[in-house]
Amino acid sequence: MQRIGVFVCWCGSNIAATVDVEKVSQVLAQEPGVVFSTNYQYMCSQAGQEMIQQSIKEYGLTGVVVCSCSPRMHETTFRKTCEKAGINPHMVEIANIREQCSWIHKDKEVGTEKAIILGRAAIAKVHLNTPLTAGTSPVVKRALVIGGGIAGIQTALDIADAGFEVDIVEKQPTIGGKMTQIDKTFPTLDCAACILTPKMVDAAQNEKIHIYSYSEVESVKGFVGNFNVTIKKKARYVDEVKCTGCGLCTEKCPQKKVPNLFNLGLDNRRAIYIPFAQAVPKVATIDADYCTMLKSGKCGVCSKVCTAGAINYQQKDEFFEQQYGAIVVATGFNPIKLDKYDEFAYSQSPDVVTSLEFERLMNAAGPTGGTLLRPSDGEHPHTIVFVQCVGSRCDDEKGKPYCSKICCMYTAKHAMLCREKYPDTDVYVFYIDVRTPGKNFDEFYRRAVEEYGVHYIKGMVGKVVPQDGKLKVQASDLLGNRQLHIDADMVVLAAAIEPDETARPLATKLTASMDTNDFFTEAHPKLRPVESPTAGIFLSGACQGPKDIPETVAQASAAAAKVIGLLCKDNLTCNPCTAEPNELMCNGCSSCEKVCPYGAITYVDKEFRGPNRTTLIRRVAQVNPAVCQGCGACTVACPSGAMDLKGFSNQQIMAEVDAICR
Amino acid sequence: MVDFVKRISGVNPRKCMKCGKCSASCPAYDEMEYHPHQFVDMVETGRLEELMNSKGIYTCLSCFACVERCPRSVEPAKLIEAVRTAVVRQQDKTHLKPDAIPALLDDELPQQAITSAFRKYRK
Amino acid sequence: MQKRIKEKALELLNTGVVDRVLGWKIGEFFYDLTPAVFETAEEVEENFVYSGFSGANLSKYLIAQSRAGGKVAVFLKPCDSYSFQQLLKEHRILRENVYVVGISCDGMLDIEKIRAAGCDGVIAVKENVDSLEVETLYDKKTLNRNDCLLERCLVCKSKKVVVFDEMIGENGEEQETARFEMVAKLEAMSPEDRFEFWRGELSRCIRCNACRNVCPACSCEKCVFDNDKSGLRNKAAADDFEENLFHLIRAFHVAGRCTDCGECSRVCPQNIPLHLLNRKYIKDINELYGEYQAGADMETKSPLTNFTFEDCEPSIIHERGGV
Amino acid sequence: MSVNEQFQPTIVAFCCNWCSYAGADLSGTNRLQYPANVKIIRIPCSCRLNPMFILRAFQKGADGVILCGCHPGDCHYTTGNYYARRRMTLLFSMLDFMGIERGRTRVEWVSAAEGAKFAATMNEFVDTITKLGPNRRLEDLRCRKE
Amino acid sequence: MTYSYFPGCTLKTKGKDLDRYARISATALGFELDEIPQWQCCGAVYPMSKDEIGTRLSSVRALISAKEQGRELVTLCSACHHVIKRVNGDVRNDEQIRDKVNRYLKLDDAYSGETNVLHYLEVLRDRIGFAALKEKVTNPLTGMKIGAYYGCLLLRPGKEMGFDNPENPTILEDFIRAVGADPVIYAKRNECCGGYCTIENRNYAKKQVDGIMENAKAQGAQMLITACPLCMYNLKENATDGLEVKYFTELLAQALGLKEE
Repeated sequence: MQRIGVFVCWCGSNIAATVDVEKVSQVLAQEPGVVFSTNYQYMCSQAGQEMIQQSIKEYGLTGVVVCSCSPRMHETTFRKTCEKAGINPHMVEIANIREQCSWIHKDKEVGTEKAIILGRAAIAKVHLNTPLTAGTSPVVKRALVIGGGIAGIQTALDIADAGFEVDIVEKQPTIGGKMTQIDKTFPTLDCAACILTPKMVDAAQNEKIHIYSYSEVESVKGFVGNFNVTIKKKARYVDEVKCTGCGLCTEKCPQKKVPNLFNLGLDNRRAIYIPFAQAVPKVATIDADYCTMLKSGKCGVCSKVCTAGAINYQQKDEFFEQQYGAIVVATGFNPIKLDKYDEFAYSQSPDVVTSLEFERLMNAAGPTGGTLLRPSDGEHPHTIVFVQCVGSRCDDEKGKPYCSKICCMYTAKHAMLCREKYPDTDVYVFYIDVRTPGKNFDEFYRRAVEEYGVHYIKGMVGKVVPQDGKLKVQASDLLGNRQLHIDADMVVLAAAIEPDETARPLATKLTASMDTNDFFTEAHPKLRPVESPTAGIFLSGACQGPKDIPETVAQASAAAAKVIGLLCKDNLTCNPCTAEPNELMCNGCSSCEKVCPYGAITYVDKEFRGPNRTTLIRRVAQVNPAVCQGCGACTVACPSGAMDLKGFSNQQIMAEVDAICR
Repeated sequence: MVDFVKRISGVNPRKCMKCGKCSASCPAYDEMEYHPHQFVDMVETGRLEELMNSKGIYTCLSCFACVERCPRSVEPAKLIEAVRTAVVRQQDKTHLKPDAIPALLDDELPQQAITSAFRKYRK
Repeated sequence: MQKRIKEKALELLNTGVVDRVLGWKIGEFFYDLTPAVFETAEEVEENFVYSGFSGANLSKYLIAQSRAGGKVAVFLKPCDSYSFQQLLKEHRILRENVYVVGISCDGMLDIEKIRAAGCDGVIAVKENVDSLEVETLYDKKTLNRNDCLLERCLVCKSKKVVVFDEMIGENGEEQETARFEMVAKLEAMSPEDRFEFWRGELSRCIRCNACRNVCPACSCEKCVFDNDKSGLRNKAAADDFEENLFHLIRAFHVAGRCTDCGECSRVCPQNIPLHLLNRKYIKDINELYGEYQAGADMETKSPLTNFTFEDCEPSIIHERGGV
Repeated sequence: MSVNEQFQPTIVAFCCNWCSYAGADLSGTNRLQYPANVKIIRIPCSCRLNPMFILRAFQKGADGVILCGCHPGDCHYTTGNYYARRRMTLLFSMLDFMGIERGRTRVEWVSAAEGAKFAATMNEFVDTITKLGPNRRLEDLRCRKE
Repeated sequence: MTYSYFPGCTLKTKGKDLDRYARISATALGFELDEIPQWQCCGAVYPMSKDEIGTRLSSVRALISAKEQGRELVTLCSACHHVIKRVNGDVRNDEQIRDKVNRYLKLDDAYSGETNVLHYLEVLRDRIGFAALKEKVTNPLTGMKIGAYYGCLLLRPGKEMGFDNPENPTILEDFIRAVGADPVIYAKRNECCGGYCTIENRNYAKKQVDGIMENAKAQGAQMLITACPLCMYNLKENATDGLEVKYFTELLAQALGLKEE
C-alpha cells in the first residue's frame, strides 16, 4: 500500500474562488492510502514546495498528488520537488483543478465536487505508479538547415560559429533566396546584395558548413537528437567540383529563349546558366526542360566549350543519408499567383507588375540595368500606381486572411526610390491602412509622403483597363469621396506572400504542425516562437509567418541559439514512459511492430520453460527504450495485452476511469 | 429595419474593412449620391432613412462587380437590393409605374429589360 | 475422399516425410469428430475419420504441433487454409515443420439441421453427392444434402486452398456469396431492435469459452480475460454487461485477423450466431478501407495496423444512414 | 435520482497529451465554460485509447465517452491518431451494431490552439448525452449509482 | 445527347437569332435542345433578398421539368442562366429557401436542386469540347478579330456561377479560336453595359457602352460577340460609334456553314 500525500493548491484565488480547497483536502484525506492531506495558497512557491518535501519526510510518503494547475504547467516542478525529497519523480501525479475545473466552472459546489473527483482519480493512479527511471539517448552533433535564404544562412553561420557542423539544403542552384532579388532594403535603403553576398561567401567558406545546393529533403526519420535524413541532390548535369564558374558555357549555349526566373521571366537566359554573378556555389546548372542535348541528344556545345570538362549529361539524381541532432526549417515565402485578381489586368498587360518584379526592374543587375523602363515598350513610365493588399487581408475564399506585413514598407521604398531617381514621375499609392510598426518605419513612410511627394490615397483600385498604351486605373478615393480615373504607365501590385509550396510536404515529413495558411506553428506563440511543437525542429524566417529582413535575421539567430543549446548536450534524457512487453504473454505476432512509428520494437526468439521440464522457443517482442517515445499505439494493437505502457498502464488508466465513474 | 435589411440580404456589414474596393469597382459610382462603401457603413450605423430616400438605389446595375471584388465577401449589392426591396414593398413606393412604360419603349428593346425593371422596382 | 485422405496420411507416415499426422477421429458420437494427432500407421488405420462432420479447423493446433519437434502433416480444407496462413503471417506456426495437404471441400454438415429435419437418434449418415441417407434408431430417411450444410458452408467465401504442399482433389476459386446478408439485415433494424436481438442472443452465453478455444485467431499465450492484471479478468459473466463485454472485446481483438472460418458459431453450445460480430467487422473493413480477407496472402497489411491519410472519420457511423 | 432533478450524466473525455489536453487547458485559460460532467483523463496519444477503457467507463457508470486527439496529420507521434481513427470507427460501428446509442461515443480532433472548439464540443456532447438519458444498454447493474 | 432547354422570353421575340442559330448548330454538333413544356419566365432578375420566394418559383418550375425528364438544363440567355443557376444554388444550399419553395409548390417529390444547369457555352466547352468543335468547322472565320463581350451576369458572382474565371474569362476567347477567328482581349469585356438602366437612364447606359466600345476598338477588335440579348440591345442601340455586335451562336452557325446568306 502506498502512503500518499495530497496537496491542494489555492493558486491565490484562481482555484480557491470556485473550489472549496479546504473541503477538497478534507474529503481526499479519507481516500484509502492517503496519510496526509493539506491545502496551501501557492503550492508552487518556495514555501509550498518545502511543505511538500517536509511532509514526504515526516509522513514517509511514497506517492504524492498535487491538486493544482495543469500538469503541462507545473508537473516538472513538483516532480523535481519530490525527487529532492527522495521519492521517484514518477510517483507524483497532478490533478488539474485549475484549467480543467476552477476556471471553467462558476458554481463553487460544482467545482468542488469535480475537484474531489479529479483528486480521487489522481490518487487511484498513484496507487499503481511505479518508480521510473529515464534512459538517455545520444545527440548527433550536427544540424540541418532546410532553405538557404537569409534565414537559413544566418542560422547556419551562427551554429557553425558555435563549433557545430551544419548542412544547408537549398532547392535552387544557389543559396541567397529572395533577398538576392531585392534591390534596396528599407528603411535604410542600403543595397541588399551588398549586405547579403558577403554572408553567402562566409557560409560557403566556413569549414563547418556544407551546402547542398539544388537539393531537397527526401525523407526524415528518427527523433530529436538523432534524425536520419535522406537528401536528394538533383542532377544539374555539371560536376560541381570541376566547374570553375567561368561562365563560358552560359554565353555559348545556343538555347537563348529560356525565361530567366531570377528576373521573374522579365528577360531570357540560356539553357545552361548561373543564376547571377554572385551565386554560391558559383557553378553552372543545365535546365533540363530546355536543353536540346538532354531532350534530343543533339547539341553538346557547353560540353565542347568547357575547358574543365565539367559537363556531364549522364548525371543522375543522387541520394545521401545523414544523421542530425536538430533540424531548422527556413523555407521562406513566395508572392501569390495573381490569376484570381485579374481586375488589375496582370495577365493582360506586361506593364502591370508585382512588387518583386518591380524590384528587378529597379535593380542595377536586373533586366533593364537599373533604369526603370516599362516592360511593354521600354519607355520611361511617368505615372505609376501602386496597389496595396492584393490578396492579403481577405476573406478565406477570396485570398489570404493575414496581413503580409512587408508590403507597406517596401511600397513606400519603391515609391520613394521612383521619385528620387525620376522626379518627373507621378506616384500614387492606394492603401487600406499604412502599417509601419518598426524602428524608423513610420518616419520612413512619412518621408515618402512629405519629402518625396508620393500621393498616398486611402482607397482601392477596382479596375485596370489597358488601352492605347496606357493603363486606365479606376479607383476610389475614400477621403475625397470620389472615384478616380488615372491614366497610368505602370501598375505595381503588392501581392500577398505565402509559404513556399514545398513547406506543406516538408511539414508532413517532419511531422511538424502547420496552420491553415501553411505557416509552421510555433511551440508557443509568445514564449517559444522559434521552436516547432515537434522536438528537435526549429523555425527560422518567413516559413513561420510574414517577416521583413531584420525580423528574419533575429529569428534565424534565435533558432540557432536553440539548436546550439540542444547540440551542446551529449545526451538527451529519454522519456521514461515507454512501452514494455510482458514476454510471458507475448504471442510474437508482430502487430505492435507494425504500428510503431519509431521502429522501436524488434523480435527475438527466446527459450521458455514449458510444462514437464521441457523448453520452448518463442518469438517475443522487445522495446528499445531509447527509441520508444511512449505513444502507446502498440499497447492497443496487442491482442493479448502483453504490451503495456509505463506511466500510462492499462491498470492505471482503468483506475482513473473507475475513480471518475464511481 | 436595420435587422430586416441585414437578414434578407444575408450581409454582415461588420465584415467590411473599409478598403473601398467596391466603390472603386462600381460602374455607377457617379450616378449615386451614396456609394457602395458608404452603403455598408450606413447600414452598420443605422442611417437607413437616408438610404431609402436615395436615388442611388435605383441606379445600381446589379452587375455584381462589388460582390466579386470585395476582399471580405461583404457583398454590398445585396445590401442595396435589400434596401430597395424594403422601399418598394411599402405602400405607394413603387418606383416604376406601368403607365410610364410605353413612353420608354422602343422597337428593339428586349422583353427582359421591361420584365426586369418591373421585378426590380415594383413590389 | 476419406479413403484418399487416409491413404495419404499413411503414405506420409510410412515414408517418413512426417512424424505425426493431424486429422480427425470420432469423439462421443460418430458425428462428433474431434481433432487428433496420429503418430503411427496403426492409429491412422484404426481411428482416422474424414466425413461431412470433419468441420473442425485444424490450423490452430499447429501453433503447438509445429513446435513439438519433428514434422507434422495436416489436412486443411479451403477455409482452414486461410486461418493457417493468417497464423503463419503472425509468426505463430513454424512453416518448415508442417506438411500441408489441401483438400477440396463441398461443405460440411450440421447435425443440428439433420435433427431439425426430423431425424432424432441418428446412428449413421451416408453421404451421396446431393443427398444424405440418414439412419436413425427408428427409421431411415433421405435428406437433401444442401439442406443440411453448416451456415458458413452455404455462404462459403472460397473453395481455394491458399497454401499447401499437396492437394487432394481439385483446388477451387474464391467465390461471391451473400455472407453479409444477415449483418445487413441487422444494420437495417432500429437500434432498439438490434439491442434486443443481441440481448436475446448473448444473454444465453454461458461463458464456456468454446468460441475462444476453437478460434484460430484467439490463440494468445494468455487471454486478457484470464489475466489478473489486465483489468478484464472474468471467468463467468454475471451480468448483461459482462456478456456484452466478452464478445465485444473478443471480436475487436480478432478484427482484421478473423478469416471468417465460422468455428465460433459452429461450436457454440447455445447456438449464438457469434460469427455475425466478426462479419460485421469484416463488412465494415471492406466497405470503409477496401476489400480485405485475412489469411488470403502473406503480404497485405491488416487494416488495423494500417491507415491512409484519407480514412473516414468515426462520425461516419452517424452519416451513413440507417437508424 | 429524483424525477425533478435534472439528469447529470457522467462523461469521460480521453485527451491526448499534446493537442487536446492542451486545448482543454486553453479553454480553461480563456475561461470558456463547459459542464462539470466532463472529466478528462490524460493519455499520451489518442492511439493509447484501448477499447476496453471505453467499455470499462460504461460499465462503471459513464453515460458518454469522448476521445480527443490531434488533428490527423498533426499527431505528435506522427501516425497515432490514424490508428485511433480506424480503431474507433470500427469499435463505434460495432457498438452501434449491438444497438448501443450512436451518440454515446464520439471522436473529435482538437488542436492545442482550439480551446474554443474543445469547450464547444464538450457543451454539445454533454447536451447530446443529457438528451439520450442514462446509459442503460451498456451498463453493469452492479455498478449502478442509486 | 439531349438536354432540356430553357429559351426565355427574349429569345422568342427580340432575340430570335440567338435561339435559332443555337438550335441548328446543336443539331450539327450532335446534341439536341428539347424545349421544356410550358415554361414560364425565369424571374428576370435574381432576387438577392433571401425572403423573396415568389420570384424564385418560376425558375424552380423549369428546374423541376428538367429533373422530371432526367436531363440537364441548358440555357442561352445570360440573364436566364444567371437567375436559374443561382436559384438552383439557393434551393441546394439554403435550407429555408428549399423548404419554402417546396411547401409553396406542394410537390409530391421534393426538389432540392438536383438539376444541373448548363449554359450553352459550357456544353460547347465541357461536353463537345472546343477541339472537337474546331474539327466540325467548315467555314473558318479566318482573319476576323473578334472581341468577346461577357457582361456581368454570366460570370458573377464567380463563386455561384462557376462559369469561368470572373476576372479573366477565356471561354468565349476559346470559342472564337475554335471557329477560326482571332480573339481580342480587352479589359472591359466583363464591365457592365448598363443594361438595366437603359429604360430609365439612357445617357448613363450610353456612357458605359461607349467606354466598352472604345476599349475594344483600341485593342483591335473589329466585332463583338455576346450571349445576352440585353447587352446586345444596349451595345447596338446605345453606342455612339460602335462595332458590329453579333450573338455568339450566329458566329457558330456561320462557322459550321449553317447560316443562310
